[in-house]
Order: sequence, then C-alpha cells, then structure tokens
Amino acid sequence: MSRMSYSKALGTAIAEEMRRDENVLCIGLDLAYYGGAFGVTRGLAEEFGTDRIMNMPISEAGYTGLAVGAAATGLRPVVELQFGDWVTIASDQLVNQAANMRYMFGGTLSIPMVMRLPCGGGGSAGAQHSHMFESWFSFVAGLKVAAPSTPADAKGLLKTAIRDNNPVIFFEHRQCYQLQGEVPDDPEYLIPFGKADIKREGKDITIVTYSYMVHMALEAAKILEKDGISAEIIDLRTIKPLDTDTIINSVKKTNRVLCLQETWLTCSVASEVAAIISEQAFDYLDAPVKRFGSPDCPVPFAPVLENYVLPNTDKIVRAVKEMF
Amino acid sequence: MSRMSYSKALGTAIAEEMRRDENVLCIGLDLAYYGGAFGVTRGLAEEFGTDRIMNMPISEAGYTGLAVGAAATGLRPVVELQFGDWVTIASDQLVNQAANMRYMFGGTLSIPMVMRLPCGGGGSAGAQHSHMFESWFSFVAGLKVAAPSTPADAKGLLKTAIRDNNPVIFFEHRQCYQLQGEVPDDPEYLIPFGKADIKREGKDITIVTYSYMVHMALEAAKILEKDGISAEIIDLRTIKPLDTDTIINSVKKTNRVLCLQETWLTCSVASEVAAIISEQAFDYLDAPVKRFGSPDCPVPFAPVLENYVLPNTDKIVRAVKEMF
Amino acid sequence: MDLKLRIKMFRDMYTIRVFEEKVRVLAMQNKLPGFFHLYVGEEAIAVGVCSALNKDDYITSTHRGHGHLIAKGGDINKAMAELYGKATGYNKGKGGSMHIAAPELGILGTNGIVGGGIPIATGAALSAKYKKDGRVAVAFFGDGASNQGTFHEAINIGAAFNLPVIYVCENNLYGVSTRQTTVRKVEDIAVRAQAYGIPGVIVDGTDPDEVYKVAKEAVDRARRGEGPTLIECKTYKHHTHFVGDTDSYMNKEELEAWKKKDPIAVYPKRLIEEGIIDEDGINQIKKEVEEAIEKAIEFSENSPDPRPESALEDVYAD
Amino acid sequence: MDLKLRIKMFRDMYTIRVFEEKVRVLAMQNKLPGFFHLYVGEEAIAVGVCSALNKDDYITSTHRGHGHLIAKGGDINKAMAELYGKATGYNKGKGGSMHIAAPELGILGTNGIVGGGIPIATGAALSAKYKKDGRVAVAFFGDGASNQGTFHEAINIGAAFNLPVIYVCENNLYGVSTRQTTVRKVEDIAVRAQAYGIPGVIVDGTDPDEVYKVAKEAVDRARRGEGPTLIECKTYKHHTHFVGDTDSYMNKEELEAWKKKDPIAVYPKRLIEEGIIDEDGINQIKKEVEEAIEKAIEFSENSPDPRPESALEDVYAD
Ligand SMILES: Cc1ncc(C[n+]2csc(CCOP(=O)(O)OP(=O)(O)O)c2C)c(N)n1
Ligand SMILES: Cc1ncc(C[n+]2csc(CCOP(=O)(O)OP(=O)(O)O)c2C)c(N)n1
Ligand SMILES: [Mg+2]
Ligand SMILES: [Mg+2]
Repeated sequence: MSRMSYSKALGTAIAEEMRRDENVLCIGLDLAYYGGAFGVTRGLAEEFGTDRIMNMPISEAGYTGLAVGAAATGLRPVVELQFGDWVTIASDQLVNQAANMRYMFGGTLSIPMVMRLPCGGGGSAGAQHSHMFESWFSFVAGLKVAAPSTPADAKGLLKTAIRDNNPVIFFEHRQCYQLQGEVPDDPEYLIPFGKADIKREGKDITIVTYSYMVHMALEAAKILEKDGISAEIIDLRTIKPLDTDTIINSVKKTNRVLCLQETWLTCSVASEVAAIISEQAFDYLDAPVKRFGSPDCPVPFAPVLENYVLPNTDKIVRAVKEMF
Repeated sequence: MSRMSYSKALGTAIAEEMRRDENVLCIGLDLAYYGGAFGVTRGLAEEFGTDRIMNMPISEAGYTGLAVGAAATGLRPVVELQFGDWVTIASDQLVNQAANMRYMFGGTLSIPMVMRLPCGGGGSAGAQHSHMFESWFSFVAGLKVAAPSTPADAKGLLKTAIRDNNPVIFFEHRQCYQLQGEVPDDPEYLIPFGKADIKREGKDITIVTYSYMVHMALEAAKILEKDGISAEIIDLRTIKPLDTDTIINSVKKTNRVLCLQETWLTCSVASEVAAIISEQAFDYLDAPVKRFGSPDCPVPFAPVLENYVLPNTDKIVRAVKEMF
Repeated sequence: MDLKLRIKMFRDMYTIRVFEEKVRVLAMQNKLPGFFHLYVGEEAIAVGVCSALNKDDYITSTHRGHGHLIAKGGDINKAMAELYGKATGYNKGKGGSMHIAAPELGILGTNGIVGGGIPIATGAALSAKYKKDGRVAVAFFGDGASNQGTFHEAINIGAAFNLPVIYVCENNLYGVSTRQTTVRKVEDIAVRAQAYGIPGVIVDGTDPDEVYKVAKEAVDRARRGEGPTLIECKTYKHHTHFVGDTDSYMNKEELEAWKKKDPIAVYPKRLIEEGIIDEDGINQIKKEVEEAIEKAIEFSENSPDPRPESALEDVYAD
Repeated sequence: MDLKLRIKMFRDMYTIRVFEEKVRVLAMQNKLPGFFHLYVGEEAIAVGVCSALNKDDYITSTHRGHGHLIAKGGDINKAMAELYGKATGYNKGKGGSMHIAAPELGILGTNGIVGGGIPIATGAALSAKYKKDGRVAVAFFGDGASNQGTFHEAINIGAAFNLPVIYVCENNLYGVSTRQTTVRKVEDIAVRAQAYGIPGVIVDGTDPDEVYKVAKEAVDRARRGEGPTLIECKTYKHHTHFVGDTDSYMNKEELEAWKKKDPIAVYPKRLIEEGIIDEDGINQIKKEVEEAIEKAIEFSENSPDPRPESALEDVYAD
C-alpha cells in the first residue's frame, strides 16, 4: 500500500500498464511534460517518450478517431480529453464507430480503448467545464462506463479498463484528483467491472451513488448516524455494466433507497437505478424510491449559485430525512 | 381537415410558419428541390427560394453552429439532419452552445431553433442509420424534446417548436413518414409542449410510449382487448417537458404500467418514466413498473436479426400479458 | 508497369462493375434488404489505388464501398452474402452494405458516416508507424466528405506526425443531389493539401494506370516515412446517389460525356491496342467474372439466415 | 487614419492591459472564482479589429476573451463584476470569464469550447446577409483552434455563401503548453484560406495600425458582399496559459524578444513621435484608465451576490 492522490493513482495505473504492454499509448492534449489537464500523465513522457505519450492538436474528433483506428489495428490507446464536456465533439467516433464496429463487423475486430474524461462541477468552472455525461454513454450498447471515487478504485478500475477489449468511457471527477488514499502497490491490482462496492454498511436506507458524490454521501451518513439513521452507501464504480445484484440485495435489507448523483436527473443513472429497483425490488420497498441530483439548469459560475445547484452533504442529509 | 402523410404534415407546418414569419428558414443537406432525406421540404424552395431553403455542405457541426449563430441574432432556423444518428457530430453546438447560451448569458439572448432528426430502426438501415437519441437530449437542461407519432401531431408540434424561443430537438421516426392521417388545416393549429395525448383509453394497464411505438402499442391494445385486457395508451408527444400529471393520473386508474420505447433501456426515457412513477404513484401500483425496449446491441442489418431486436406488436402483447 | 497487374486491374474493375450492376437489379427486385450506393463509373479509383497496396495494408471505405472491398481482395461470395444479410456474409449479416469489414485484408470497414473513416485510417497508420511494420493506410472518401471536420482534423494529424497514410478523394462532383461547387468555393479538393503541408495531386479517376501511378508514388513516399499525400481523383458516377433514388438532379449530358471515359469500355481497348491481351482474352475474363458473380449470388441465396438469437452476440469482446 | 481613432486604440489597449493585470492579481489573491486566460500582449489584435467595426457588428470570442469584450465597447464595470460572479455583472454572475456576452454590442459570447465560436459568428453573418442589415461578423480564435473541425466547416460555409464574416486567428504559437508547429506541419495559418478560396492575410499582431488596416479592408470587402477573409495575426502572450499555471513550457528568450514589440510600450511612442499626442496626453489617458479600472473593482466588490434562487432562472425563454 502507498498513500497517494487519485490523480497519482491514475498515473500509476497507466505507467504500470504501459510497462506491461508495449501496445498501450496515451493520446491527448499537453500530455507530455505538462501532464495533461490535471497532471495525471506527469512524468510519463520521461519514461516512455513522446511516441507513447503523444501530444495532439486541438482536434477532439480527430484524435478520438485516431485512437479508434489504432485500437482496431492492435494498439490500446488511452485518450484524455482535458474536460469531459467536449466529448460532445468526439461522440460520433465513440458512438457510431467505436461502439458499433465490433458488432457491425460480426465480431471480426475489437476496439480496446479508454476515453478518460475529467468531469463534474465545482470551483466555478462554469457551464462548459462542469458537465457529467455518464448517462449518455451508459445508454449506448457496445460501450462500458466507469466512474471511480477513490484513489484505490481509480487505479484498479483504470487498469481493468486498459486491459478491457472494448471501448471504455472513464469518468474522473475533477474534485477527486487531489483526494488522498491508500492504494495497493500490486501491479495486478484489478477491480472487475460490474462489481459495486459497499463503501459503508447500514440498515435503514441505501444510498446508491458513484464518483465524487460517494464522498458527500459518506459525510451525510455520519451526520445521519447521529440522528439514528443508518445509511448504507453503495458506490457503483461501473455504470455499464451495472451491479444490479448488490443494489437489490441492499434494498432488500434496508427497504429504502436514495438514488444520488451530481448532475441532472432526466434519463440519468439515477433514473436507471430507480427503474431497476422498482422493477426488481418493488415488494421490498417501504417508501417510494427517491432520486436526488441537480435541478434542470446549466452549472452557473458564481459560487453562491453553483452551491445552490450542486448536491452537497447538507442537501443529502435533508433529502434522506424527508424519506422517514 | 385534410388527409395527408406525416411527411407532408411536417412540410405543411414548415411552409405555414415560413409564410407567417420571414425569419424562419431551413438549413440542411439537399433540402432544396430534392426535399431533404425524406421529402419533407419538397416543393418549398419553389415557393421560398434557396435563400430560405438552404442546401449545405456535408458539415453537420458547421451548419448546426451556423443555425445557433443565426438563432442568436434573430432568425429561426429549422435544421434537418438526414439521419438523426449523426447528431453525434453536431452535439457540441447543441449541448455546450445552444442549450447553455441563454443561461450563461443571464437571459440576454435566446436560441429559437429546431433540430429535425429522422430516427429509428426498420428497413435494414443498419447500426449507423437507426439510432434514437431522445434520451440524450432530454437529459440536457436548456433543450426541449418532441417526438410526434401521427401526422396531426407532427404538424401541431412542429409549428409549436418553430415558434418556441428555445432550441428544440425534434425526433421524426422514419417509419412514420408515410403514415396517413387527418390533419387540421388551421394555420394556428398548435399543440402545446408538455401535454401528453391519451391515444386510447383503457382501465387495466397504462402503456406510456411515444413516436412510432405508439402505433405498435395501439395494435397490441386491440389484441389484448380480445383477451380481456384493456390498455390505455399514453403518447408523450414531448419528452422534455414531460407531462407527469397525465401519466400519474392514468396509473392511478389502471394501477399497472408498461414503459415502452423502441431503443435501449439504460438511462432512457423508459427509465425516466419508470422512476417518476415509482416516486409519485408508488402506492397505486398493483405490480412493479415494467420497461420494454431493445436489448443492448446495435441495430443489426439482416431482417431476421433486426426483427429479433426491435419491439413489435407481438412482443408488446407478450410483455403486457406477463404483467397479469 | 507489370503486364499481369494491368490485366488484373481490368479483371477487378470488371468484377466491381458486374457486382454492382447485379446489386442494382437485385435491390430493385427487393431481393436485398436496406439501401445501396453503387460504385459504377468509379472502378478505376479503387482498383488503381489498391493495386499499389500490399495485402496487409489498411483501407477505410465509405457508404459507396463495395468497390473498395473487392479491389482490396474481398471475397465476392462473402461480400454478396453480407448484402443479402446472410450468416455466411463477411460480418454474419450484421453489417450490410455500409458496414462491411474484413480485417484480415486490412479492410477496416465501409462506413455509413460521411467522413467517419478518415480519422480511423489515420489511426491505422499510427499503428503501422508505432509498430514499424511497414504498412500504410488509405482513407477513401468523397468530395462531399472533404467538407467534414474529420477531413481537416485527421489530415492535419496525419501530416503533423508524418504518418504513412494516403487520403484518396473520389471527386464525383456531387454529394447526393447537391452539386458540390455550390457548397464549396474551390473547384479542386487537392488544393486543400496546402493547408496541411503535404502534396496534393489531381488524377483522372477513370484511368487505372494513372491512378496506380500516383498511388504508387504516394505509397512509396508513405513507406519511406515521408508522410501523407492527398490524391484527388476526378470521376463521375453512372447511377443515382442510391438505388431507387430520383434522378431529377442528374445532368444527362455531363453523364454522357463521362461515359465516354468509362474505364470498363476504354481500358480493355487500351490493353488490346498495346498488345497486352487480345479480344478473346478480354472476353474470357468477362466470362469468368460474370460466372463468379452468378455463383456469388447463388452462394448467397443458398446461404442460411443468421440465427435470430445471434443478434445478441458480438456486442462486447471478452 | 483618423487621429482620434488611433488615440482611442491606445486607450482601449491600455484598458485591456490594466484590466488583465488586475485580474491576474485578484485571481492570485483568490478574490475571483474560477480560472482566467489573460490577453496581455495580444491587445493590438482585438483593438485593431474592433476599431474597424460598427457598434452593431457581431463578434464571437474565446476563452481568452476579456480583450475582445473591452475592445468591442464592453463596460468594464459590468465585465469586472461578471468575473467576480456578482449580480451586476454582464450576465448576472451566471457566465463568468469564459461565458460573457453583451448582445446589445453584438458580442455573442466568450467561449469555453476551443473553436466553438467560429460557426456561431458565421451564423451571425448569415443573419446579416439574410436581413440585408449591412452588419458583419468577426470570429476571433487561436492558432490551436485552427485545427478544430469547426474552423474548417464554418469557413467553408462562410466562403461558399459569401457571408460577411472575418475570421481572425490570433497566432500566439502555443495552445496551452504545446508549441503548435509540433502538431501542425504548416508554419502559417493564413495558407489555409486557400482551401476555401478566400483571401488569407498575415499581419503583425502587435501593431494596431496594421491590424486595423487589414481588418478594415476585410470588413469593407465583407460589407460589399464579397465574402470572408482569413486574417492571421502573429502575436505572443506575456503570461502563462491561465493564471496560476506552471510556466515550465514557456520560452523566456522568445518572450523577451516579443516584449520588445509590446504594443503598450511601442504604440504610445509612435503616437508621440508622429506628433499625434504628447507624453502628458498619454499619461493622462493612463491615469484615467487606471482610475476607471479601480472603480470597476470597487463597483464589483460593492455589488451584491446574485440571489441563490436566481440559479434556476434564465434556463428557458418564454
Ligand atoms: C455524417 C453524414 N452526413 C450525411 C450523410 C448522408 N449521406 C450519405 S452519402 C452522402 C453524400 C456523400 O457525398 P460524397 O462524400 O461526395 O460521396 P459520394 O456519395 O458522392 O460518393 C450523404 C450526404 C451521412 N451518411 N453521414
Ligand atoms: C474543445 C476544447 N478542447 C480543449 C480545450 C482546452 N483548452 C482551453 S484553451 C486551449 C488552448 C487553445 O489554444 P489556442 O486556440 O491557440 O488559443 P490560445 O490559448 O493560445 O489563445 C485548450 C486546449 C477547450 N477549452 N475546448
Ligand atoms: Mg461525391
Ligand atoms: Mg494559441
């Protein structure tokens, strides 16, 4: 175990996989020397050279498609967008090409690539630097979607993503990069996709969440504990595939559930989890499923507005209490 | 009333709005003379000229952005993509620009534009010409989303969309274009957004759906009737805004609900409707909410495969029967 | 230029021609599902370019892709069966006309997204350079596609990193019904090479010898590590945009003029004139090709449909 | 050229300079939320170009957009207050540095998406042409943005339809830490104009007179209905990519060389030499500008925060 940041854990995962497999390479803006938008690839160019840590022109569709073509022909590209917001520019290559290709081509090739997307609000980055698009990509057949919350999960999931033979959209929350935690040194530390993690056991309510909101939920659970409410926190870790079993088993125990996420609710991960629970655990519910996320507005700039909009510990505590 | 096709009804809506407001113009591929991908704008260039029915280069991001800029400065562009699948190429201009601009700019401007997206499967068009992205855009704050099923709705909703002062993503199902129906001649025939239509009354189960699946559901209802199951069919018509009241009231009456759509279920419209019902009508449900759509694979080419994958009348009947 | 290669070029062009004309008839008879964009009239491009490639070189193709598939060595039985949506097709009936791939031949797919293949070919070239395996990649695309952002972004990347990739624009003057010079101010696509600092060459896309020559030069250049070339092939398609389309936008006189340059008519005459083959030889090839295509149709019609449940397979790789 | 205009150009450039240097200090003191890209060193471009525009002409700007806002006539109180996230800001604190608009001045927004504004300016030009109101639109963007697909698609559209739009590339040699010639094979962006059949002009982006001259020509051309021009302004920024960024990638010597051409130092000297203004006049302007900026800071600091619930307003228009 070593103590390190989420950002460092991601960098470590990439470095280990690059040492292990010479077909792994990194593609993105300012990755070499500068270290990418959040320092994840800092130091890697020194070890692996700029043929493997490649700085691109500002052409998100172009270099995402470059990665698709490279992946189709035997490389394992790890692409970084500086902010996940502009995956909108790259989404054709991900959705119409990468996600479809193996299927359309009858299984004759595969697209082993990872798309790393820093995401989420906070810090007055404004509407164009705060989006979360995990629901978009979870919708799409042929893609996988991961969204780690802790340094250890970041390492274990990114390594699994790089070894996965499918396109994986990997959401890294901006507010997580500086979080510190214990991370296994084992270069075979792999976290399987489709296995949620119960980050806290509880018996009165299940909070299903992922990414940065896991930390808010854990804070909220501490406060709720004092009021006699014992919350179980499920960190989904991957959204596609989704660990339905862990969710359902928890709900069977607690009989109450809050589906929590940072962003808008319509057609979202929270909607999906709520729908699954009402389909599969209907008879175990003591109260209606509840969803909590952001109201339907873009993320505003001014701190007072941004705070008003984004979920936080207090709001989660309030939302849970309303369910009792 | 006149009898006409869905396609003709759309063309009529555009023509009427262009006569009414000289700021309305059409932007897209092959719109003039050729009539666009499905003949919707056929004949319009003869009346309005090619300054108002504009043929574009194949540059979806470019001409969508062109429309955003035109809308921000007083025009009301109606954009057509030949197939909605490649809205992936145009989505940055819709999501990061159009949807955000009014908000980010403190309400100082508005983006009155319509994005017309032919969508859906059928006819072996293959994975890259069969996508349905209504869940993506319903997720996004700042956008509105409509998806008419009949010629009359097509006319009434498109006219409302063109007069709306916000970006509207307008899904036209490819299998609907040739459907015939009675359409009001009234040039003020406007269908308000956020008003679902009960296309068939029933008392045993509510089927909530939209777009082409409305017709499949109506067929299914006829068959179910014979087996003594009376199905109420709700056509959402617009997904954002969503008519929650009509859904909830129907569920209170029937106590059973199938959320039906053509495409993948994860983080979809069906998930959203299921989540809302389990939040707001929990106590009225006699059975768990059920969702029905396509399995998690791209839309295949061969008819035998495509039929296997897409929902149809028989599959809907079966899905409903399993709920009793 | 190798004589055998030139004869093979005729055979390949003729194979494409007959294949496409059969597809046209079959599609109009509703024997084939989906819709089809034919390569008739443009055969010399795919054949000229692919004749300059090795079996393991890569190509990406377009919605109008049967010609590229065949020119790159595609099996016509598997190709035809795919258009029929049969289990024996290249992609088990899952892809169809606009989504056929044969990775074992370096064919990374026809493509339903205009401009979608250009970055993918660039990525294949990156693989080749990364692995130093000596391969090159070719991106085929239309004049319409040259207005897509992917054209700009991918070629800039290919140029900046000196990737072994050749960008082949098939300029048939139209995108669907739209005369492309009404939506683009420059006459030639080749001038756009200057925006990326790479050579831009114009060639008569009805002449397989000429196409081969410029392609060979570009391929050699790419293999030497000198980076991409943009080749613009002037051409014209003999049919409408897709089978069953209205033809109101087509310019009949222009079409007639281009038909005079039809490679299927002109090229065998040239081979005969140059004494490379005689009339009988040509006829023999034609007969063989026609028989092969008939067999491909037979093969396809006798092939089984995919198992319905196979629709759920091949979504994810293990 | 009008003498008053030249003096105003100095005043505007100086306003931008002082504004930006203050923003830098305030941001480092954590008095401003968010992050900031400064226009220091590039002032002559925004000022030269906007001096050739009318009040109702349109511009779209970038992440590095304060300079464009001020040069187009933006109120520095409202601009500063927006950076503070105050209710009195241009956009009620909802936008911030990268998302400020002032439609009444034709300012259609700074933009957080590199390349995002280029099609939008083109659309504004379409409006102008459609309504025949004589306006023109300017898209400002960086050298890095010239590799985006939107650059290609939008300029092609602008050219094809002869829209009254001017594409102004601010070539400061870098995109974040990346020397752009390492990801682009051509030295100059202006050559890319050839791909669209429009004029491409290179100008010294530190000289407001020169920038004004080429901008004026392009604007006149656009107003005459002769279509777009691509103007490449050679420039250099004096600070890091954003405030608080590491500067390890910056080339100190190159920076020093460019600082010798700093318009804020060079231009007033030229005005004095040419007898257009004297030292006192310059100092008077400087004093006025500095005071105005101090007032803008005061105004902002004394302004109220937005009401929290106002976060839910302005999402949709009625
Ligand atoms: C991104 C995208 N936009 C539009 C279409 C519809 N479409 C299919 S083929 C075509 C014309 C393409 O023109 P060009 O690139 O010149 O190829 P050609 O058909 O002339 O061979 C269009 C617009 C598409 N398939 N993909
Ligand atoms: C689509 C997109 N990609 C990447 C970024 C991150 N980013 C912000 S500014 C910038 C550099 C832009 O370079 P250039 O266009 O030359 O402008 P400059 O900063 O040099 O003025 C980058 C990459 C972004 N904001 N948007
Ligand atoms: Mg063409
Ligand atoms: Mg720059």
